[in-house]
Amino acid sequence: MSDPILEVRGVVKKFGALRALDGVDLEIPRGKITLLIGPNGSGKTTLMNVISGVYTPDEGRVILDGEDITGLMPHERFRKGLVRNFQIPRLFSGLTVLENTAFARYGNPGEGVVSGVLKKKWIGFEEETIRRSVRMITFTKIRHLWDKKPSELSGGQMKLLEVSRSLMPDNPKIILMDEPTAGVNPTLAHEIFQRIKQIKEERGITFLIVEHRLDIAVGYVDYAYAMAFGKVVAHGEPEEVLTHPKVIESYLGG
Amino acid sequence: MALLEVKALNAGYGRFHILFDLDFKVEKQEILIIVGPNGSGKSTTLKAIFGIAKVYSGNIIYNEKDITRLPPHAKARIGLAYLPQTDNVFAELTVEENLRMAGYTLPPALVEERVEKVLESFPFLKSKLKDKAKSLSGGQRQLLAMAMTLIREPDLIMFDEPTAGLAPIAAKEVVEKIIWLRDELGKTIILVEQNAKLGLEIGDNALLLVSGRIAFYGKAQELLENKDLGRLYLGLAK
Amino acid sequence: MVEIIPSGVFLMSAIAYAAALGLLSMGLSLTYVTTRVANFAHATIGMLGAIVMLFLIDRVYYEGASYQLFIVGPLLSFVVAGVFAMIMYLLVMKPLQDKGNDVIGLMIATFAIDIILLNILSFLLNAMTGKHLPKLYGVNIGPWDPTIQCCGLELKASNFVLPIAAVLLTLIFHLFLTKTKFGVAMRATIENPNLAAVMGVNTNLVYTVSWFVSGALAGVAGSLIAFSLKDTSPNSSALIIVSVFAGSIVGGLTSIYWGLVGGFIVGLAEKLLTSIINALYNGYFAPALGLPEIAIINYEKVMSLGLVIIVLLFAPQGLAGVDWSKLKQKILRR
Amino acid sequence: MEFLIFSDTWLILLIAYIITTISLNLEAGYTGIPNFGKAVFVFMGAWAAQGIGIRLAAWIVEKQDPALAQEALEFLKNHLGQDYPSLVAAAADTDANRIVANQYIYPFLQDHPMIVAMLFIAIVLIAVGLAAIMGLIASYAALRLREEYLAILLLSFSELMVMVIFRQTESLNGGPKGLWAVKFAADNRVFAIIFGLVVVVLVYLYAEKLAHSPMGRAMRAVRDDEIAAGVYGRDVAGIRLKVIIVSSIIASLAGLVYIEANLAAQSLSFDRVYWTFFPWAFLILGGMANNKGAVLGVIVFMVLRRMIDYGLPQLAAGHSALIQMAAAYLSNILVGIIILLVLYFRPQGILPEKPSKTLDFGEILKQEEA
Repeated sequence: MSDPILEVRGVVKKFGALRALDGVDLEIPRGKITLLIGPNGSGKTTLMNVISGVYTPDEGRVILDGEDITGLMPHERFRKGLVRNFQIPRLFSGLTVLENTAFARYGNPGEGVVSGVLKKKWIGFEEETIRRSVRMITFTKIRHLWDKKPSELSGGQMKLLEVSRSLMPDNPKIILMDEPTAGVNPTLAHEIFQRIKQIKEERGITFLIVEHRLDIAVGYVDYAYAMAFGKVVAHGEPEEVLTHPKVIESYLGG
Repeated sequence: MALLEVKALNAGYGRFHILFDLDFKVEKQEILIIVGPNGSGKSTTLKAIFGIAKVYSGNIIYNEKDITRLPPHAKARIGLAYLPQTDNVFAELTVEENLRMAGYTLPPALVEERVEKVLESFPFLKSKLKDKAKSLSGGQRQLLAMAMTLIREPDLIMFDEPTAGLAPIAAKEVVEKIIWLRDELGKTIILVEQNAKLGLEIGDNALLLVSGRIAFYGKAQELLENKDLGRLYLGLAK
Repeated sequence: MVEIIPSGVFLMSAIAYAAALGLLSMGLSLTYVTTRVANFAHATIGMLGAIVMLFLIDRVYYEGASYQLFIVGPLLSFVVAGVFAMIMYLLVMKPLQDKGNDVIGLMIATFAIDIILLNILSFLLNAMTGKHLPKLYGVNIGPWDPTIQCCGLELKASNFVLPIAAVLLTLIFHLFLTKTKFGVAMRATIENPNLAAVMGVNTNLVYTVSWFVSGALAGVAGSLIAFSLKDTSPNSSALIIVSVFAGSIVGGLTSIYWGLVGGFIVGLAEKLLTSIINALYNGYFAPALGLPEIAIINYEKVMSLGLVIIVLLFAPQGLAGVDWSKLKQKILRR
Repeated sequence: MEFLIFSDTWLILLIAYIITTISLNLEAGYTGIPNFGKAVFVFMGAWAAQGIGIRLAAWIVEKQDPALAQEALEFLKNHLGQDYPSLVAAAADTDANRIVANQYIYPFLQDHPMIVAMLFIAIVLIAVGLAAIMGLIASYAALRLREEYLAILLLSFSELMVMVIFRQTESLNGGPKGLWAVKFAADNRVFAIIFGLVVVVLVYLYAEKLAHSPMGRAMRAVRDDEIAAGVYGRDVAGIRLKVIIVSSIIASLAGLVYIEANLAAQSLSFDRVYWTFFPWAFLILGGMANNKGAVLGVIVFMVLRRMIDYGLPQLAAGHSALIQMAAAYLSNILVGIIILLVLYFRPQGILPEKPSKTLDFGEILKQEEA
């Protein structure tokens, strides 16, 4: 493939004797939505964690836009343009819905022990951030909950907040989404995918999405990867991958 | 009369509603296999029956008694057993200590007897009695967990993906033991299995869950022969 | 010529101190692995043992050194401190835990209990008059520690009894954990409380017992170490608690046996290592290099902190987290 | 009602505690760093005025007024029989320190207001610098350890620094007795109160502004989930480091206020009970991650304690010596019991945490609707 935005080369991640990732190679096409599927325990979430820097791989490299980011910390990867969200929402329990969303926009000049008290320095940026957050949670239909803490939300609403957050950063190159529509009703799930498609087209942002609700996702994605037992078993056009015998076999068992 | 009957079961964790209106029965001495894509609620079904997940509505009838609201340890006492997928043995304890722990509530003499009996069915454990459970392989651990369950001689055993992460040979051994439980010991079994083909081949009845709802319920053989199984299993069913 | 190798008597006292720390650290690790409480009151609970000794001397054994004291004292301390720790768990720690307090909240609570206990004890000792002793607060009970002739050395009885008590208690505790049904259940609960509960283990009882054992071990250590303290006032716990935590952290905080080892190592380091370094520095380096003399012997607590820092830097899980079989392989290959 | 008459000693302690508790709140309440070694950071401020400050003042006297210095040394020789090589050496010695400070340094400083002003600035800078260095050391551990390990490590660290190094090494801070600190005004208590009040106001305003800034939000985010904060681009280690250093600096000012009020205090007074456990107790009582709560916690606690300390002896007066003695110990016992009760009945404190609103969010919501 020519000019992928994200490459994963020969990544191995072991947990004790278990090889959760057993030599994974991926090339995520630039400006497209790529779907990543696979049965339970096939290593998808582990892969997400390796790409975003939460785990360090035992072997292999992660390359973002031609630059090797394998050794970088999660926050350094973010600053290179890599955004991710979490399968099980990791929300800030002390912050409200609006604050959780606002925090996701990086680069606030008021985030310093000195600059924090100089309101003039950050008020402009902050106001824009809050406005954007309001628009974002309006879109994800959790606006009425803006003043609530995560502990007061339902599972689906937490997921929507997680999605709102991941769409906040300014100019990401790629956004990794781990099951963005789990627990969300079908209508809203479609709307989320429509929005993702719209963002892709308008801003040229690449998406890599893990999703189990294939019936919903399949209509929006451009490319697909399938994993099983810590390895990539198929990749290509979505329909092609979903009907690939190896993929079906991996889901049904040998 | 069915040994276990689940009626209009709605369950989940806290506010996470996962299972919707499940209805099914398990007859004595049968294997019910539960299959379905990730996150479809297979494990939750077992946990709801055993009382670990939260039941919002519906009924669970066991031996003609409504046991919906019974706490887990009370269910264990009337003959139900549940084997979690992971952490189902004490890794830091020896095999012998694990077996004795399994009979913690039984009188000591009975424990001796049952341990003897179980060791005859799982002869490989005899040579490993003094080894810590963490030195066992994944398959051996599943078999140890199974042996521990048998110490209490339950009637209904629920397995949560016992073959997950096992090498094919080890998985085969575990499955053979499950068949043996039904055929030789007359146990009733509910098996959640990720390897659908393997599971459906040994199951009497099958339950296919998609997004917490029943997409198929009937003879396992029938589901195995279903041409659309692949699509169903990938969650593309409408 | 400066003595570098410490004398037999000093060596024995160092081993005794290390054994006491070992018992204390083991108990601290025990309540941590079972109930996730890092107990700041642990050393003060140990001082209950010292106070038991004080009372025994005042009421019963005032007349002179008695070997009986070294059997009755530790046994009584075992019960008194154990019961106190158990009550502390049932009355305070468990309710707080059930209310959902986190690790830090529980730590603060043990801090509070420490203050309460210290002040109650100080008050009682100040308020009460001894039967034979002129006062009870700030007494040095060293004179009641008989001297034993052994291997050509004049050893203090407490220095002799402490290591023996430590070995015995550890052995008994080990047998309890491996040979009795309840002991096995205790280990099972430490590893996986949910699974143990499913098997029918009353985990609350396990936790309560672990607090009793933890306090009891501390009581024995406190009762015997009391003879080497300048005075038996409860405030002496402040000098010990840092070393106890150091021992547990060196051991890894997650393993009872390694807690014992950690405490022992910290104890030896504080006494022996400081004395050796002191002798080396003031005997050789300082005169040779024209440096001023420094009473390094006063810095024994620096040694324990130093050990903690080294361990946390190189093995954050403590000695318990070190993969010894791998290490052995590595060493043997070379 | 005599117990409601609050002494200046009480007021100064209140001020120093408020400063310390606000500083602890920035770390523990907002950022989730369980600093159980607060005492050592407070101590740095005292040490700057004691062990370091008095030497600096003696050195200035020697440079500015050699005759006076000579006179002092001779006086010491005649009265103590000690021959000191310099006034600095004499000022740092436990035996001579009191005489040098009271008879020579204080009168000299009183005659030289400019020098006092410069000395004051220098000592504040030293306190801040020392605290920052300590903070840097502490943060090295804070970035790597789980909370309970960190708490234990910082506690040990603080105990050792205060107890061992500064108690046993006479040369550093005068050993068990402690050295007399530099005195900046004729009435050092009034000076300490004014200086303390200024610091309290500034520190409170700072902490409030910070809490309601994007930084405050980032601190809470780091506290709630450091992995998620890192994934959203925040340098978690950097944020913790900054907060620890700022808090350490603030805490050192509390120590400076306290030592200026008392002038002489042994290093041992900065122990884990009074300068670590008490600030934690205030914070838990008042409410974590709430600056108003932190201040309120100190005030409520200190008033209660005052009433106990004064009320109980009054109640006990006339009774047996035993009851009078019990009253003295009861104060600390009650403090412990209050903590336990708060943890049980109101773990969130009197004033629970509030959202860290940077702007009027409701207003923006309304505007966006339009």
